[in-house]
Amino acid sequence: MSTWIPESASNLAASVDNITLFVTIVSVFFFVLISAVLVGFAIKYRRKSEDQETAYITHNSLIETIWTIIPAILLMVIFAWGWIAFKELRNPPAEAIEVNVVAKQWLWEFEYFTGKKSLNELFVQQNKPVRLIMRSDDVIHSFFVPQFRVKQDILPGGYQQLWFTPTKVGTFDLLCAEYCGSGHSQMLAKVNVLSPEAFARWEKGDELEEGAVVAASSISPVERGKDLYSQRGCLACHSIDGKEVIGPTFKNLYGKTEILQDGSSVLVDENYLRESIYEPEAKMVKGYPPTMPSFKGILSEDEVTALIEYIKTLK
Amino acid sequence: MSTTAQHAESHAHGHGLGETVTHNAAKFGMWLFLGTEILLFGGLFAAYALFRAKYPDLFYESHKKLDISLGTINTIVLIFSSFTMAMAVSAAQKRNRKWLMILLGVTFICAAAFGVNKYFEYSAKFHHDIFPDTNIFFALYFMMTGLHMLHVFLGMGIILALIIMAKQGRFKEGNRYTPVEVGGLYWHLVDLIWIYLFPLLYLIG
Amino acid sequence: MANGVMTQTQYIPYLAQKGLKSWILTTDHKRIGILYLVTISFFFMIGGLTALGMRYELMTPELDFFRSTTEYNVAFTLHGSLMVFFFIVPGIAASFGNFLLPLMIGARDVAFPRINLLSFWIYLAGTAILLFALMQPADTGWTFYTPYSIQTGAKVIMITLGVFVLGFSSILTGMNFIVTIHKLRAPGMTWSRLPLFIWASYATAILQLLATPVVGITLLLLIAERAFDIGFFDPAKGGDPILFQNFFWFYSHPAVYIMIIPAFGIISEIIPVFARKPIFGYKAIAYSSFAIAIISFFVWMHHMFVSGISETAAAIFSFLTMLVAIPTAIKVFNWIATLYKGSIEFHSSMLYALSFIVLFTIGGLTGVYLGALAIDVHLHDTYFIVAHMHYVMIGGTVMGFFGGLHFWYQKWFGKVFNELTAKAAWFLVFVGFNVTFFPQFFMGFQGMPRRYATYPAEYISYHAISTYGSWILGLGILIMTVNLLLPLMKKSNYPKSSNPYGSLSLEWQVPSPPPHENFDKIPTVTDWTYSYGKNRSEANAKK
Amino acid sequence: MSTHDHSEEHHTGLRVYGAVCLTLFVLTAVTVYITKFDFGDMNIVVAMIIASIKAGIVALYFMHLKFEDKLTWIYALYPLFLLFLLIGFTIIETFTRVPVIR
Ligand code: HEA
Ligand code: HEA
Ligand code: HEC
Ligand code: CUA
Ligand SMILES: [Cu+2]
Repeated sequence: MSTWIPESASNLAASVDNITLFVTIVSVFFFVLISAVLVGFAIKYRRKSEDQETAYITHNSLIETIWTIIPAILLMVIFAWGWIAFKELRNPPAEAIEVNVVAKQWLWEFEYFTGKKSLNELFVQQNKPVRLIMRSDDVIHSFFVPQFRVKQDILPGGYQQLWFTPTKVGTFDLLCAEYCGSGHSQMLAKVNVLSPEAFARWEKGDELEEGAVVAASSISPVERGKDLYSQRGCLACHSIDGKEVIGPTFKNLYGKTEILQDGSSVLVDENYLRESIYEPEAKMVKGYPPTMPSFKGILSEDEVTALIEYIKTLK
Repeated sequence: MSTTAQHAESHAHGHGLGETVTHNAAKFGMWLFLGTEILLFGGLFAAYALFRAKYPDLFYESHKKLDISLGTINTIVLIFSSFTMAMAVSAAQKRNRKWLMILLGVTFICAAAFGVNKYFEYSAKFHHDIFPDTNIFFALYFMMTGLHMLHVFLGMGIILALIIMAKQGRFKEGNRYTPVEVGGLYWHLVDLIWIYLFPLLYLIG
Repeated sequence: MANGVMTQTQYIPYLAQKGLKSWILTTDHKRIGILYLVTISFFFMIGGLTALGMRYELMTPELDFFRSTTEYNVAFTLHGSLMVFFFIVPGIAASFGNFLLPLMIGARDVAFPRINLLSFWIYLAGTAILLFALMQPADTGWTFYTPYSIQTGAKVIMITLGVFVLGFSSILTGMNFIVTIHKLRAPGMTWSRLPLFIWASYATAILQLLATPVVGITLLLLIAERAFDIGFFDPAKGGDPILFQNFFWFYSHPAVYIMIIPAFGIISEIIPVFARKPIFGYKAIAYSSFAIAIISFFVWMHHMFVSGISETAAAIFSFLTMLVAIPTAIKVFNWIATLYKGSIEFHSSMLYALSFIVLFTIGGLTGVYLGALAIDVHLHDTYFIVAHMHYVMIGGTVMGFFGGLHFWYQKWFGKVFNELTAKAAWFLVFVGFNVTFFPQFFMGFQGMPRRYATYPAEYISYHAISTYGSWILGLGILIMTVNLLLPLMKKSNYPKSSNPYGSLSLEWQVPSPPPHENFDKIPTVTDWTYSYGKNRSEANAKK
Repeated sequence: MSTHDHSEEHHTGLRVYGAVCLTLFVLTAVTVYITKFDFGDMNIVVAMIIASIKAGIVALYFMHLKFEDKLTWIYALYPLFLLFLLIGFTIIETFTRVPVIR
């Protein structure tokens, strides 16, 4: 039933879906009842003549009591059920594996207990409960994976937690669900649910080097740069078609002369691009805020090269 | 069906309301408005409650920087002004124009004294580099007393208008002292809110 | 209730006086009602056009209509703030409320006509500030959530100030109405005879009076936060962003009932007239408005279930949210029961009223999804919310508003519109509305977050349908608007009768448009407002 | 309807108002004085009780609430109820939050 609810890929989805189904049944029942009676009355009692007889009925305590009590009972059931399922969502099991999450305008950083880090991509193991410990560096963001039926706002100045057990191998969208500024709709990331074997390999750092799922060697640097551009969240701040987003556009960037904050100018070449990615604050472009995070330790030299190759193609 | 005319009052000025109705309506309207004032300050009281519960030590340490004697004097001044205002309403009821003006005048002076006092308090704070962004306590202090001060100013305007109206002889016969009573209600509220602000800000034991 | 048309010795309609001054300095509640009607309709149009722009943008996943995501964000901020603060909150309460309240209770004006004019001016001042703020529009969303609203480079202070000023207008109107209803009812207009629109206005007035000051102080604190850095809502300074949300929703939840209860009132007036039946369960409808007005103060945290509030608080507020659905359910059932054994005429206003019942039920039932904790976790801040709120606000309030416009049209203006065109417009509005917003429920279930200028491509078909729907809806509204404006410009289209639908309530017992002083003599009410068909049934009983 | 004999008008005079004023002065002195003693958590409670007594006196006598009808009472008390609600629920919410253990 894909138009109706997204596929369920966590242990929590079933209980949320059950109560959703119940509420849907109740709602459809009442909606159909109300519409049918309304349309029925409208047809049956439509005015056929000006002096049509009407009944003088002002109230009926019995029926009024009935239609107060029945919805009241149903609503209490919905409340209780919703709460029970909510308790489950709120209380992680003790054995859950912890992952630190940092949300900032407009990207996601993940840090695993092994010390590994990844950006805009979360790696979790199938059927192993994870507990995310989340903080925000700036404004409120919200961690949302529709297929897991989980969502939690992340407030600055403290930690929020969220847990789930992924049940299906695959890649799922992670969306920022709390409005956080101009990059809000691009604050997307992926959740990669790996089978235990693949996860072990990823942990060891074999094959899946530095978090990349795509095997690096098989594609050209430009294509790889293009992937990185969207995976690493550059697209949140840099357009490739000349539009101003948060940072300067990449279109026609390579080879042009950039005016810096201190008034000096610099030619955009490979070295400048590399420096801009690793140390954005070193040379600030005039007229932009210092919002770009440093990608040192996140992007490997290879990846930066790929990005630069990609940027060079954008004319 | 039957449509009889409304009784004697309908001829009167305005849109045909008797003065009693107007008087009661105005008073009732003012009470409703006072309710909104309570909730306007309510946000600040709620913030106060929350932050005080969160940071008791900060509140205790910061409040020491407030001048209790100035606060006490202001409390006394404001209570006294409430008293003279109540007396003024009573004078208006008795159509005693002279006393009405005197009492309103005293109320006004008290209000002004309160303002002057507050001015010294604020400037002393600024002098010691205490501003609304110093910490949450002082943010609350400035927001609460500042909003209250705004109400004092508004109240002073109302009292001044009442004095002028009294001078013009507007509160002579009938129920026409309504403005005095309604203005008085407003002024008492200003006092009432201060009664809470004083211990909350100055007297944190 | 006075059945016969009242004799008006010197009938001078309230519209007779001409000239700008006679409008902007008027203390006549009917004219003030018109002033509100015109301004809120204007803002509805502007807000609607912004929405059309947003929908156009969302037709494809990429950015194509707006130049940047920020522009889109500004657009929905503007759309939300205009629609909520400038159109729907003052909306029916201020326009129809002002016009009808004294007429319906048999008074010459509201209790404080000059304060009434003052509220309108304050409203205008608020709109002026807003228009000024448009030069540097904010991009915070209509909810102004901190700390984003503190940190954004956009100028938030101006728009906040505009909304703050508007609040006073709301407060004064609420105060005025409560006093009027208490003190100025005509002799014999007892509480149990009062038209339900008046009951609804009273319940709304309570909310306006007592909820608005809290948003007032909240916005003031936000301004102070930006201007003086006071740090109440800023975690970096020991503040609490959730406190802002608490304050904001303490007002804004009751505000959604400020929006809907007057529409309930209109529906309760239209249905009995066109069904020629007494309203079913009068007392239940009247009291349930009050129940809603009271309970709605206790449910605000249901907007914050995933914002990091405690589980205890979430449970309490989910429970209370369920409670508020009960009085609403009562009303829906009562309206339908009123149709039973009636004689139903499908006047355009009745069509709006009937579609109100259907659409509001959808909106309300989806509200129950959101009130249930576990479901809200999945649906919060998705298009499901967008669909829910438009179903209650357009399917509910706007349908009620349009119904009221068609029902009291000749009372306001002394003209009649083309009924056939009105029905055609209704059809387009009804269809267009559903096509626009029904797909959004599915989109929300699928996980499409709200406030997204661009979106993952998988949602494209829902978005495209929704955009086409908005065009149908816009066309319907356009036709309706033209249909209602045309008669005003002509020197014809006068109504044949001053009480064409055979209504029993007081405002229809005076000529249309009403005379300047409303009533020659203040009437004495002797019967219930809704005793439709009573005489006949009494006669039948005797037989 | 004559304008003078209706029940709303109460000629409360100098004696009552004077007594009220003095009581308020005394209570002010008391609140300031008792800050010298430490009742622990009860400090704020005691201070608020005294403030409420003072506020009550102001409302009842200066503002004539004592002589007002039920309706005015309702609208004087309902905002207070809402205020408690706002404060109460906000506090409950904040202090039932479970800290995230890292
Ligand atoms: C006119 C405005 C209006 C009205 C009347 C309502 C009515 C209701 N709303 Fe809605 N709501 C909004 C406007 C409105 N809402 C807006 C604007 C938002 C979004 C704000 C934002 O974030 O921007 C919102 C958001 C919103 C949320 C927050 C969602 C989120 O952000 O996560 C919730 C959660 O509980 C909610 C619940 C409800 C409920 C339970 C009702 C109830 O009152 C509905 C009661 C009615 C019925 C239930 C139907 C009739 C009853 C029957 C037919 C009986 C049978 C029924 C049963 C047995 C179930 N609403
Ligand atoms: C009263 C309240 C109200 C009303 C009436 C509307 C009306 C409409 N709304 Fe809006 N809406 C809100 C209140 C309202 N909205 C709020 C509070 C938000 C949340 C904002 C936020 O997140 O901060 C929101 C958000 C919102 C969104 C989500 C934005 C996002 O989250 O990214 C969308 C998207 O589809 C939308 C669409 C529409 C549409 C198509 C209409 C249509 O019904 C509009 C119909 C009107 C017209 C079409 C104009 C009149 C017609 C003419 C002038 C004729 C000319 C037209 C033609 C020839 C076609 N609205
Ligand atoms: C949070 C927003 C943001 C993100 C994400 C971001 N940038 Fe930037 N970037 C900026 C801003 C703002 C500037 C301009 C100020 C400066 O020079 O630091 C900038 C400048 C640059 C420049 C210099 C441009 C010029 O005109 O000289 C390059 C190159 C660059 N970024 C590359 C990247 C790459 C590659 C990524 C992704 C791996 C990325 N950025 C991600 C915000 C961002
Ligand atoms: Cu981060 Cu939206
Ligand atoms: Cu709500």
